[in-house]
Amino acid sequence: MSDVVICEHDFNVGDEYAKVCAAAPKSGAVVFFVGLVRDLYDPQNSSETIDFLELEHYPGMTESLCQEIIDQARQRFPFDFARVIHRVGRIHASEQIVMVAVASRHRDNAFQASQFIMDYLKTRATFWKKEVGVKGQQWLGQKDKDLSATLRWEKNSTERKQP
Amino acid sequence: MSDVVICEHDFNVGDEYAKVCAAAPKSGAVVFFVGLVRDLYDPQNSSETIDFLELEHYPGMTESLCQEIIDQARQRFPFDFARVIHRVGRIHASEQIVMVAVASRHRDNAFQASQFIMDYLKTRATFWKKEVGVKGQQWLGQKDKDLSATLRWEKNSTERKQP
Amino acid sequence: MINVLFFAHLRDIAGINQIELPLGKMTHVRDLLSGLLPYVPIELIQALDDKTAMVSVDHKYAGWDAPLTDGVEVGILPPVSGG
Amino acid sequence: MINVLFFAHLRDIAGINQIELPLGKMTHVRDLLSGLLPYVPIELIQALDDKTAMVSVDHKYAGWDAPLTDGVEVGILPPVSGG
Repeated sequence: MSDVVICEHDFNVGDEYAKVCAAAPKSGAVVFFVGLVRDLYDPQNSSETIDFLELEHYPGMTESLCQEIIDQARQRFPFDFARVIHRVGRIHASEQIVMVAVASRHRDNAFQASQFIMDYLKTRATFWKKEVGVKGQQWLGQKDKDLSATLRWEKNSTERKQP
Repeated sequence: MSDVVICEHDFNVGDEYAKVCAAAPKSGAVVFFVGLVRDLYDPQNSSETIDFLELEHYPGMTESLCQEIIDQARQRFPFDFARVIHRVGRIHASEQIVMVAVASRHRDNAFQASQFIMDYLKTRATFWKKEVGVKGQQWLGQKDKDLSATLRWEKNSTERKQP
Repeated sequence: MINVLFFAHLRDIAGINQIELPLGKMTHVRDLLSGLLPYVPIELIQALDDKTAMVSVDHKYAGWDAPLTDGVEVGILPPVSGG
Repeated sequence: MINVLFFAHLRDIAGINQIELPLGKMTHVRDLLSGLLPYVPIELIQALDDKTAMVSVDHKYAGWDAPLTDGVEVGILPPVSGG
């Protein structure tokens, strides 16, 4: 089973969970993150609704970046198995867009690695979102919030994550 | 739907995910944590395998503690919906034992709240584990690692979680 | 009456799940250390003395100094190990 | 030849998905700013000048100072917004 899937079709979280458990039979902790399309234009204080997102990516480069992110996460927070699914194409409001799953011996690494992967997916992987709805269409830029989420992993690379 | 379920029977992650999404239609981020029974005696450097855990709890007190933990998490990291399932009774190696799911507008709160809930479940909620296997049976004590995971939420209550 | 419940490891030592006792002259949770003496093995009292055990009154964590009143339910709780 | 691919917002401005160009005298990625000029609207060159755009060479992020060699694939990438 491939660790990275970029696809147009939707995915089933129950099926994916079963695959992750099968791939990591010694794991005691599984963390799943699923991102869904919110129905409002970005910024989220907008009250106008979108119909769908158009997700574009750079085939070949995206897959290798995702694999690189998984490998970096594994070095920092050793785990048994990780899987990333990212949809592309047309994705309607409230549909699933991305999934990150990590299975590890203990829960801390599964939580840390899944956050690390999500933060870098947002800021490194070559995906681009266009919102389409009543207000017309607009390409989304990178969010400062996502950039700073990524930077925190680079500042203190050895410390344990603190509240 | 109740936020807290203490039960003997197993749960289905796919079904639970669907319930959480239905309960939180405005959420853009869902985090699931599932804990599974590892097959080695604690401490995990033991090489002898267990057959099953016997999970006991304090009915009434456990449910209200779990709800209290969810409420505290919600105050610290506002989210749309959270659900905790914890099994009791006999649970065999590699079976599911606990699930924490949190749905929120943005991913950071879902990650933080689910970790907060898990850390406090481990150190506050009135569950007790007994390992049964080739080596006989032993009640598990609290782990220092879990205590310190909880304490980090109490030291810096306002700071953002840092790597 | 007060209702005292024992859990896990400490229930194994007590040899009983629970016991109902008249409140009598007991005013604080710690008075149970002597109040339970006629009904449980001395090993339980020793185990409670080492301070790792926790206590609840009516489903809320309480200290050994908490007041004991008629009708309450007291839980005698080893360190928890769920999750 | 080098193959230049445009994505998202910058593809919309370029009006084309990709273009194949002879390497010619170009030695660094930044030489594409002038090399592309005959084939894309001036607005694209302006958009690339503002430094928020990123560039890849053969599927790896690269700087505008990276060397340009025959046969490579260059990606012209707006700030990413996946996840």
